[in-house]
Amino acid sequence: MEVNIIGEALKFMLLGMGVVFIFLYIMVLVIKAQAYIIEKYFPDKVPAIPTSSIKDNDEKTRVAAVIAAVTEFRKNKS
Amino acid sequence: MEVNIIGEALKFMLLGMGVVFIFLYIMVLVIKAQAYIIEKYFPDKVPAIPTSSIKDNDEKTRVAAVIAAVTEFRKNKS
Amino acid sequence: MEVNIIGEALKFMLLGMGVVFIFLYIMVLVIKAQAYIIEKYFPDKVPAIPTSSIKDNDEKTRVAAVIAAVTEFRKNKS
Amino acid sequence: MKVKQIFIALALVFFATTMSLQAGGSEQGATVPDAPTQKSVQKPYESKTMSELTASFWQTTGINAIFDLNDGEKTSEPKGVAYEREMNWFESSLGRIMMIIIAFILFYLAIAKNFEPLLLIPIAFGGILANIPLAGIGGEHGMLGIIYNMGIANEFFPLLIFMGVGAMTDFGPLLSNPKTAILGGAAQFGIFGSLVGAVAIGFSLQDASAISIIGGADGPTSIFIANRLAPDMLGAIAVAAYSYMALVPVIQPPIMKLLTTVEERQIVMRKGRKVHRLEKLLFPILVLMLTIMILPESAPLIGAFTFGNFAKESGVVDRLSDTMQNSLINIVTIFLGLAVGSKLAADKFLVVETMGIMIIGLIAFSAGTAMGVIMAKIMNKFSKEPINPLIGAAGVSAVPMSARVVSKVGSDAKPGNILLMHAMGPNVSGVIGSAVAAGVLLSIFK
Amino acid sequence: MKVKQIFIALALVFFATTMSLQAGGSEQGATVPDAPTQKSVQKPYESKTMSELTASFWQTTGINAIFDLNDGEKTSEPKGVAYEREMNWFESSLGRIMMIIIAFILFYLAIAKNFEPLLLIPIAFGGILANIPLAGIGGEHGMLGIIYNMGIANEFFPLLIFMGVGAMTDFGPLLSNPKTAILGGAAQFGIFGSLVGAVAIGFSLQDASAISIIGGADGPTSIFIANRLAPDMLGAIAVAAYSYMALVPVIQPPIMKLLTTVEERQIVMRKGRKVHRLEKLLFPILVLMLTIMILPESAPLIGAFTFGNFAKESGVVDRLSDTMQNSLINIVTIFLGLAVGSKLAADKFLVVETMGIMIIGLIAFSAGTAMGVIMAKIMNKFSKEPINPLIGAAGVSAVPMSARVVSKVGSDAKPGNILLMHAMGPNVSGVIGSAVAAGVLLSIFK
Amino acid sequence: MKVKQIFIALALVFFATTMSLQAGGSEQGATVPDAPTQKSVQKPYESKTMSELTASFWQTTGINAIFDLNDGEKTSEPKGVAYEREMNWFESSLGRIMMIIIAFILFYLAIAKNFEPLLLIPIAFGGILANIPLAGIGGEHGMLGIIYNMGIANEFFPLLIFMGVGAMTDFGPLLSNPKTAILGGAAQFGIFGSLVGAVAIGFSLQDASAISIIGGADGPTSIFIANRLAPDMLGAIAVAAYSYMALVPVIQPPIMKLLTTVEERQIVMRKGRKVHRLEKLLFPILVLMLTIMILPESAPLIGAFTFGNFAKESGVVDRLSDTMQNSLINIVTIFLGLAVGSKLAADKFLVVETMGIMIIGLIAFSAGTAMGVIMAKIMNKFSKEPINPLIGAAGVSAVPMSARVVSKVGSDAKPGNILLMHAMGPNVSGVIGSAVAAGVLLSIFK
Ligand code: NA
Ligand code: NA
Ligand code: NA
Repeated sequence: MEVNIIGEALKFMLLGMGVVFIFLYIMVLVIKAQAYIIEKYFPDKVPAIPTSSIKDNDEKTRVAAVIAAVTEFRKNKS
Repeated sequence: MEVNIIGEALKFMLLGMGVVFIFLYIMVLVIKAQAYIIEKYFPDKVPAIPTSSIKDNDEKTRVAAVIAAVTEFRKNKS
Repeated sequence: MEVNIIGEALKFMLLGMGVVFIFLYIMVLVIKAQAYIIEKYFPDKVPAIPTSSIKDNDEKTRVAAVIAAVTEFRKNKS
Repeated sequence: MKVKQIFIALALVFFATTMSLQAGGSEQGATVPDAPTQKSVQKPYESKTMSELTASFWQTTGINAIFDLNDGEKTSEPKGVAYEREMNWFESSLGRIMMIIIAFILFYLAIAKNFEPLLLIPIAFGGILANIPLAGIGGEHGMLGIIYNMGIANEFFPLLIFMGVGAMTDFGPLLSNPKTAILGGAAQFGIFGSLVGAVAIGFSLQDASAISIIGGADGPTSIFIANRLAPDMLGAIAVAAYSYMALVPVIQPPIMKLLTTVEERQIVMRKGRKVHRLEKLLFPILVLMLTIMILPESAPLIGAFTFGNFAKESGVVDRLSDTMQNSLINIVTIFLGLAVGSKLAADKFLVVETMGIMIIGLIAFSAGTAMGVIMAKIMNKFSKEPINPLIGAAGVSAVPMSARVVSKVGSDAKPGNILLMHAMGPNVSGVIGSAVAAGVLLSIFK
Repeated sequence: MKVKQIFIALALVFFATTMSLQAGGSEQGATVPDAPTQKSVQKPYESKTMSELTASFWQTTGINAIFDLNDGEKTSEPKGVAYEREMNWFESSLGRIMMIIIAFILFYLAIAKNFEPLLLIPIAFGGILANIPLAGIGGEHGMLGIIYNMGIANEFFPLLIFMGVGAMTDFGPLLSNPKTAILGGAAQFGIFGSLVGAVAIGFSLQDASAISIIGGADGPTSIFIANRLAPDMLGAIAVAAYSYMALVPVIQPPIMKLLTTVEERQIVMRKGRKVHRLEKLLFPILVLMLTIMILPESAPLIGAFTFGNFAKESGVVDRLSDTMQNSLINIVTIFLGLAVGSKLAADKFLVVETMGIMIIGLIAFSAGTAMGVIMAKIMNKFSKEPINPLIGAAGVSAVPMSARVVSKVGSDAKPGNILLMHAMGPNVSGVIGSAVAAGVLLSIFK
Repeated sequence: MKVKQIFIALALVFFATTMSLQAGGSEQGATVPDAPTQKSVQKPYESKTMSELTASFWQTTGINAIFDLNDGEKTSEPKGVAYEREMNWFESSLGRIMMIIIAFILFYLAIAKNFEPLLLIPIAFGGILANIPLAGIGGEHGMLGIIYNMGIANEFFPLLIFMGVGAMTDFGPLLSNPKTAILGGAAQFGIFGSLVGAVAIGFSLQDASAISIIGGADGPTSIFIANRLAPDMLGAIAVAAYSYMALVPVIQPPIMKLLTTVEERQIVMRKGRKVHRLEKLLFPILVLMLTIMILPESAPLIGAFTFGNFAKESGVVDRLSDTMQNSLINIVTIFLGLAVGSKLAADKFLVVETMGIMIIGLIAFSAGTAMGVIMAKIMNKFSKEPINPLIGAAGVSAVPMSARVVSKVGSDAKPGNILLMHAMGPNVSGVIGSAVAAGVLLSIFK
């Protein structure tokens, strides 16, 4: 009986590792296909995703601007 | 029967638009009355709302101060 | 009967204030003991608490740095 | 290394102590007589050959579930298994694929066209999740079902959204020019006009009322009312409301242009009077008092809305007001969107009623826009101060999109003519107007 | 425009497919035999004339509800309709108006006087919402009832608040001058003294214990204990506790001045010793261990409190500690305030007991303040280092108001004499003292 | 002072009105016939002498509870009192102390060694709270029990964590070098290898499957699966998973060094190709579609994960994505940690199975690491581009610790050789791989 249950576990392993590898392998193929298609039809130029994130983040942007300004200011001083 | 149900719907419209207009019209009157009273009894001077919001927001205030400072600094530089 | 219930309440007071004082008194002793032990075995040098908080807080740190910089800048100007 | 030593020592102590001490105690602990068995009963696992195992795995793949038309899969219901029914072949296969494609279109509109992404992205993603075969994500124990029961079934999330929107709303423009509030009333014709339309095409009076609230152009209000009057159609109503709110920049401009002349669109409005801080502070309380007196049925909606606004205007609880405007409303928006999306399951969305709801919703939006513009034209005739009829369109609410659309159409007609602040008055009064209209409908069916 | 085309195409495909495919499937889908009917049953709507409709609308207005004294409206109960009872005429009319006026007074105190606005504004707004006729906002399915069941009925929100307060608390001043902890004990006389008072005026021992915890000057502790010992009085107890905490700047100074001479108030205290970082890290753990050994009944409160403090002092989970101190505690504060406010419904608040609770609460605060000051005077006599008796008043807790009040009274007596840090010791030990006292009361009635 | 006058006037009006008006009303209000009694029944309190009172207080102290071995204390169960059982003497005394010591060790690891403090501190603190005698904090009405029922028992919190992790994950490195995804598959051998081990030492197939998921090195996945397959062991499994994730810097390096030569560890990898923004946007959708087709059982996990990632990559809902990454995930982390900690109660953790779970978990981690490295060695043999075998170890997931460990071991072998980005590919694909493996296990026992 105990040999049997270990046999089952080994079968689970076969099935599980198989599915995991198949899934990830198809995923690799899909990534490559996607990269190929995108490179072909949307070469180089930045895609149509609007940068509306900036609207939400003006606080961050301002802080960044301030930091940049101060950095510059420090550089100029030294 | 179907004519009847449309009749009901038309009555609902009458009641609904009526209540909406009455509500908003009273609201307009109340806004005007309030504005009149406040202008009369609290003319110009800032009301008694404490600016304790500043306590909660010293972060913002500080950032604002920094931005102001840097702006000034940039102006002076150019 | 009413005298009795007040008697109970007074007993509660005795027990309650007693436990509160005992608890806080032991706490005071423990604080003193801890202070003595820590002073003896970890004198002066900063304990082994990593400053990983800085990682989480780089925003704050940056703002602080900016403020420091601007403060300095103002001082130098005046 | 120190850590390892601690670890090994710990393990040894643990092992020794537990083994020796539990020996006596564990049999006592293991049995709980006269109580629900604590150990969940596990199905006995029967041995399978490798090919049986593979075949049974194949049964649980999505490809099989979609292509096997007679698998008798059940719908997912947040109320529990007792409410489930068997799907027909269309719902369990092609329907799912159609709905996933619809979700992709919503993604496209949200990302490429920037139409209400904060709502469309969670809704559409929830729609995909709800259409996954076998996973039951929309069911009572699935993620979407849990969220649905947490905040949609009891109308809690719409009210929290309303609270956050209240904390974000500035009533200054309305207070500065109060008579524009009337335009927010006229646009509610969208609700009641489409109600007549809905009964005309065969909906019951109560269902028609629930559907027509889409004309209020206000997501939380729609969910709140649908939940009360026609919970079965909540999904389609919410999706229609949010979709049309997202499509405001597409739906409104043609109607606005049709009903106005170029000259009218070029009218420049005067700047309103300055508003005292105390007026802003008292206004939410006044609106709430009016609601209490005239229409308590609207009090949950207007109560949440004015609470948020009062918290903001009080100036002394900025911690709370900031939380309402940020982390709280963001969390609720994520949850609300996903849960509404769960109603995009093919078995719930692809029913004949949905088409009716989508059509009535579009009519409601258009009628509201039109009546707002017409009322503004009338007011312009009789008012001393010039009123640009375009701002009537903002009365449908859909805050702040429709005000932005008004401003855009206005500055297209006359560059530099910024109508945004003038349109905000009808816009926010449209929110109040919708809530009032909602209260009337609720009171009728009470 | 592309969007429109997509939209139209989509609608057509949708229409065609759904119509044709659902034809067969829908009748199967429509019936769910042997299961709760999915379609909620709608009341048949009877045709009404326009004047009947208007009359029936009038029945649902708030004006009618308030002026019609015999409308037999029911109370709203978060536990469900089975717990509702009919209101008397006072509760359903004049009582509501009185409570709304009380809410306005609380707004005034919060905004103009800046008394605890973070608590009073949500509580008072919740109070208004709970007194709206017909809307049932405080009931099981109303917004306030939902929140109440989510976090007050199970004591969850008070514990989360305690966690956040723990994460905000700096035990440095206490560790620096540990003997001031005794003052936080003396002030708990407010609890036990008022207990005697409460039984004297007729409350049962258990009710009196629940009421007297107001003397702990700690909102979460009060809610926690009231919920365990006298849930019916939770509303009045919580409102009393928070109101008096807000009124600390009004209540405490006269008592402090009465019991001290000008010379005593001018005493300058020495700066405490420097505290090692490790002490702050270990302190919450030590307090928790003491609690486990002496008084496990206090462990939920002190556990939550020390968890927050330990998270902060550990220095390695600032993400979590910041969240406890900000978004989490803010969200919970909003909810807790609203839910406590729901107990300001006239039918719950305007009962004879409330007056007793308010009076006992005031006595408790005063007695605690007085005993704290007296104990500080005694300690000052016997201590080598000078102790300003004012800091004893901070022992009631009400963190950090009472410490601020102490500092203000101190610097009034001698400008430049900043007692704030010295008062923080008794202040935070007062929190622990109240939790201990609460545990004793719970253990008595276990 | 004005406030006092208002206060006194208010009190008088209140007193007068309430007294006179309630006189008639209150008897009506006080009785609710035929309904659950609203007034909770209070036990009659019997008079006690002072020494009886002290003695009965002593019964409620923790010292007594721990030293009195036969007090028949019950366990705390979030499912309710029906599931409670009496503790044996070990569980109610020495066991508690052992668990508190274990919590201290976890604190030490978190604070001094900085091992996963965000998880270990809440878990360990929850562990202390769960071991407090008499307080029942882990029970249905205790703080930990409430949290447990809110989000662990229904798998909601793990999914929210996954959503937040998705919003934090950058799939760029994986997209840039896709074939490294295979390494994230090989490391799942840790799961299936330890499954065989677990059945070998006597666990049932279903229990063994639940335990072996620890090898996925992913906390939320472990909780999700344990809850489905073996809820009784959830506590030990979650604690083991998080502990070993924390111990990754201790467990992995020796195995990595054992299986690789110095030359292999010094291999420099080429920089991957640049990734188009659109690829990142579409990737989460593609993964979700694959999951739907192949393995719907994994859809809840992968759905939540890809939703977070898609929200981030869409770039139009930064409000929501920021909330997922900050306030939402922080709140859930606090709650999840505390609730998992509640399973560190001595009566649940100190059972014989726990030792087995800890051992199997360690084997799983080691086997996964080893197989990842071996697979990377094989790929290095056959690949044109050089592959440093160390990056295989990151395939176990434990994001981002194991990638950091890889980078550290790599730069130890060759200073300046930064493998972090190359290790992130296997690392994130390991998360997907674990979710897929989890789905396979679920589908087997469906
Ligand atoms: Na509207
Ligand atoms: Na106190
Ligand atoms: Na993994």
